[in-house]
Amino acid sequence: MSFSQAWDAGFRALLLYVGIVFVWLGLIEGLFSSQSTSVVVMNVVAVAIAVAFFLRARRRAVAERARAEAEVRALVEEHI
Amino acid sequence: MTNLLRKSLLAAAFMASTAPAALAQECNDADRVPITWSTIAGFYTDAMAKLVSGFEAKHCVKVNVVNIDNSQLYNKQVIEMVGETGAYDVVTLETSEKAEFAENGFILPMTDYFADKKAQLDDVAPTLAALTTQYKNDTWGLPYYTYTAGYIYRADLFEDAGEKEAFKAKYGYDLAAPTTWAQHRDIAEFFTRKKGDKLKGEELTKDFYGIGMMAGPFPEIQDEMSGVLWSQGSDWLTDEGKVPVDAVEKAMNDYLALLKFAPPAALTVTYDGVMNQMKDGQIAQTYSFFLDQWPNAVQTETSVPGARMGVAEAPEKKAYIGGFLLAVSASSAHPKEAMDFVAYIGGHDAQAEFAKAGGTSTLMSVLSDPQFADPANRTKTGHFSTLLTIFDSMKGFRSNLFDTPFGAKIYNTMQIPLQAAAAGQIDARQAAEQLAESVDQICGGPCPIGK
Amino acid sequence: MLQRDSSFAKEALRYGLIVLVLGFIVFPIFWMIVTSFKPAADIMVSPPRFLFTPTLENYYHAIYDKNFLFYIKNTLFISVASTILVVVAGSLAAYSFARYNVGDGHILFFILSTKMFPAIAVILPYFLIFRDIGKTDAGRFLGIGLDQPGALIISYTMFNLPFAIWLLVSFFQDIPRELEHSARLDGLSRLKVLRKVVFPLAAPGIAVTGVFTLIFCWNEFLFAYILTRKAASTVTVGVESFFTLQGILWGPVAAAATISVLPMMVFVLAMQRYMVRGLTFGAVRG
Amino acid sequence: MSQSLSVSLPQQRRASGAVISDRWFSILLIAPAMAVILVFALLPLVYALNVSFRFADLTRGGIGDFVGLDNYRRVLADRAFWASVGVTVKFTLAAVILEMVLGIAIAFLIHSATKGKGIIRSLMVLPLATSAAVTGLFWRYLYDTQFGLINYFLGLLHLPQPNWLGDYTIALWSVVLFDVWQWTPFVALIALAGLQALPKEPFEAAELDGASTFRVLRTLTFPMLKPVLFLVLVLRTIDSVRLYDAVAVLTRGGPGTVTESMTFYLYRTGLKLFRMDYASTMAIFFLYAMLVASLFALTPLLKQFSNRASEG
Repeated sequence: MSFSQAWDAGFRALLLYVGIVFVWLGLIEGLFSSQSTSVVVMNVVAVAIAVAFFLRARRRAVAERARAEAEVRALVEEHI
Repeated sequence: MTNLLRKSLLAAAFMASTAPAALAQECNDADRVPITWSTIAGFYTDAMAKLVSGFEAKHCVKVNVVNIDNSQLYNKQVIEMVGETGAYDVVTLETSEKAEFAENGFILPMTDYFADKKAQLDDVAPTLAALTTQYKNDTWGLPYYTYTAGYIYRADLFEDAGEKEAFKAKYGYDLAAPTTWAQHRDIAEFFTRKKGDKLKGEELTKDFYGIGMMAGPFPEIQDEMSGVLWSQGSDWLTDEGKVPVDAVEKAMNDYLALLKFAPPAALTVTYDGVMNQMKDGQIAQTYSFFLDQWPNAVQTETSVPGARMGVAEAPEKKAYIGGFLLAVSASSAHPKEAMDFVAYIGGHDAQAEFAKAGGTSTLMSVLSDPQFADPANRTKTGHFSTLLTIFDSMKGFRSNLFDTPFGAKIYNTMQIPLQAAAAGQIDARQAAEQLAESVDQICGGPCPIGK
Repeated sequence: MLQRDSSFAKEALRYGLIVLVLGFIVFPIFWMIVTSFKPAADIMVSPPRFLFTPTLENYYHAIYDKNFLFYIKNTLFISVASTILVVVAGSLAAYSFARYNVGDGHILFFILSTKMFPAIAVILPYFLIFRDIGKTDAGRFLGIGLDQPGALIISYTMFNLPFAIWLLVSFFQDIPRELEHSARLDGLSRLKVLRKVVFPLAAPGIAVTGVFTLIFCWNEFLFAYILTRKAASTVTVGVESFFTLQGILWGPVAAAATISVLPMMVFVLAMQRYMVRGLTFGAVRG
Repeated sequence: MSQSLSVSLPQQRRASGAVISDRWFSILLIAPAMAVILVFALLPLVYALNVSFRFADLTRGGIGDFVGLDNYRRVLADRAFWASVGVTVKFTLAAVILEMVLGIAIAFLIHSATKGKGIIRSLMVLPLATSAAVTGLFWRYLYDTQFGLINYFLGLLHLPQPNWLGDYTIALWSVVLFDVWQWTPFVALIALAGLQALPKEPFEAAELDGASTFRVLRTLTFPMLKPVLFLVLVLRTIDSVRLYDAVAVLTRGGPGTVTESMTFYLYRTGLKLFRMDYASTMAIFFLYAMLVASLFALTPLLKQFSNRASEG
């Protein structure tokens, strides 16, 4: 995974995290009796989802890179 | 007010303003202490320039006047206060803003400054002084201009024999300046005519309306409604710091009943719009309206043939008491000079000069000065005697709106629900409830009232 | 495309529509200019007056009593300075993005996203920043502080850079690299290539960017209003000084507005021919 | 973001033995712009973020205690905030769609005009050169029910005379109309420039093939204009969402709050009530929404930029 891709995925993961916080505060928090519990659970959920998103992006990037390298290798071999 | 008392006041005021004259005999321009006064744009600019140079002649001070649009004055001043920039030495405050500036330490109390100038302080119309200069037992400056509300109407219509007769026939009492809100409504209804109908026996070439109102997106709608609310014995805030929903609803309903007789532009304009309608011969009377606009209103007599303007106390003898307070910023680098300036502008000489230019003075000695009662000065100061009556009728009046440090914020917000009701989007009850809710939000609960 | 089957009626219809559209576009400005020549008594009247004795009173009031040319002078200085800064800094950065792809698009995205933060939310921090800069020696020396032109110039530069860079990137991408390569092979340094080859070729784009920046600076109100008091006030703030306690002085406002709009109109009209090519933002390629 | 495999192209290009590498040169080029942007974009953002987690009534002691997420909770539960979001969305949709459709239509109208294109274009530029704060004032005058020209003409034609800015059902559309007046020429001019820049050959070929006008539009003109139209669309949308001047001068959010856009509400909260905590929190919501939207809207554009940049 290149730095550029990591940056991109990281930025999206951050937006995802913030988005989950907003949605949680607006819609879900009312279901909790204690605000502090809600905040803890919210953070756990948001971090988990954001990290999962990042990892998925990373796996994809790695796979894509491998595929591209394989293609290049194939091309190079063909030429030889 | 007796003649004797007036003379002694004059003498005291004169002494107060001439005392420092000797100090400024030798003053180089380079030595002048700079002070800045933030005030309303286009505010009797010529007269003010003269007053300022009068002050500079007596004090080794250079006064820099910054003109700001009235609707932006509040936030611009607050920003400079919050930033403690010291950019404005003398600030100009609306009645509802005084408590906030005083409570938060933006302006300096002038109680000590006036300790030996009591006569000058006592010359300020007491009703006005109570509302504009006093907060928590301190004096915070001097008002230099009042836009206290009254009632302005087309006297020529009220004196027309045909109209009088028709009115009497329809309502069973004589047509005259109204003393109750019910009469006021009748008059508004009576004078509302369509194009082609007759007014004063002449055919109208355009629609004519019974009343001009200021229900546009500006705070003036609450100034209009204040008189009605106060004449019910209520206020915008109870002593507990809550909005009295029932009373506001009632005042709102009265307002809506009148709005039927106002031109449609009432929903978009403020006082200048009403004055334009008056000068164009479209309306017969105002609601509770700022009397300082009298010199403006009188121009109707030249723009509408046969028109003659009348001014009276508002119905039920209650109306908005407004004045621009001059106060000294806490971040001022030269508070002493700034206070001298406040005392000078709010003092007798400057105020008399100001009144000659058409400004509405705040001093008893000026308002009651016989030269301003002279019919020759009617187009500029014809409303002074009415003002004296209003101050007299409302003696001892206080409003909690002017005594809460949240007054300015409430004042800047309350037009929203009121205007929504005026436009017909919500009803009077909803407006009152929304007002209560937003006031509660602004104060974070009941509003503190500092007496 | 449609010309081939145009009959006279069709052409008449077309010009009829064009006149209608132009009427709609021009009329409000026309009415503003008409108002500026009206005596006070002829403005707020119903029915509206189309015939009146023109007067220069309003211009006299605006220029002499209100010293409106002072605001024009301030605005001119601030707008031109900001525009130059924006065009120079923006062109350099845009060229870098276009040719070297610095930051792989992320920096460009970041730059664009700064335009998304509402101006009203940054105005108070700006006020505090410039207050503090103004207290330093450097601030005093450079004229960067509250009520000084530097504060507005920096603000406007900041607010226009993202837009400017965005527009310019596509123009620079349109310039064939081969030209630069051959210039480099001829022994010109990179900066010389920029000055002698790239910028002249991107001139229409730079012109359009400059025009938009200048218009924005000229017409900006909020920052001018908060960050200045008097000495550095611009025209949009100056117009407010006609909102008096006796009401809006429509005649003088119209005169002031006409004066303040005039330089922009003349400028835009002068640039108009030049702008046509630039207005496609390099986005249409044959 | 970049899909290209940046293999070893840079080395090849460093042919002419420069003092500094391409990489440093490119960084130096963006340095001046970045310096300004970093300081004056990040500082306010940091300030806003900080304040959004605190109590901050500027008139009462400035920035106060840490309050956690309370401001966010309060803004999310604030009906006035959501109402202002609704107003902004309504305004943006209406104004942008109208401006795009009318602008493109006008561009076609003018494009095939044979004479006077120069003067037409010159007149079209005029609204762009004026500030909303100033011309808005004259629109208020035109809209006035007692003195305005619009209702005067409607009256002559015996048409209904609406209370443009006072009737709560149409006030927002009156603001839209003003915006359309100011910005349609912008769209039209750009679309026109786009039309004029189109290459002639494909159209001549289509004509020879006898393709219908509609088919030419659909298969040739619009696809070729798409990039420039998309750019205009994005520009107009960003500007419309930040609607402030027009509202401030025409209606001040009234009647009631029917024309209170998000930025106007922000102004009222921040500069009238001086609740910087709520104002900053709302600004962050605003920024967030814009970032998410631009991630979708701008990614294609940026991808196009970086692809073209990394093409040899």
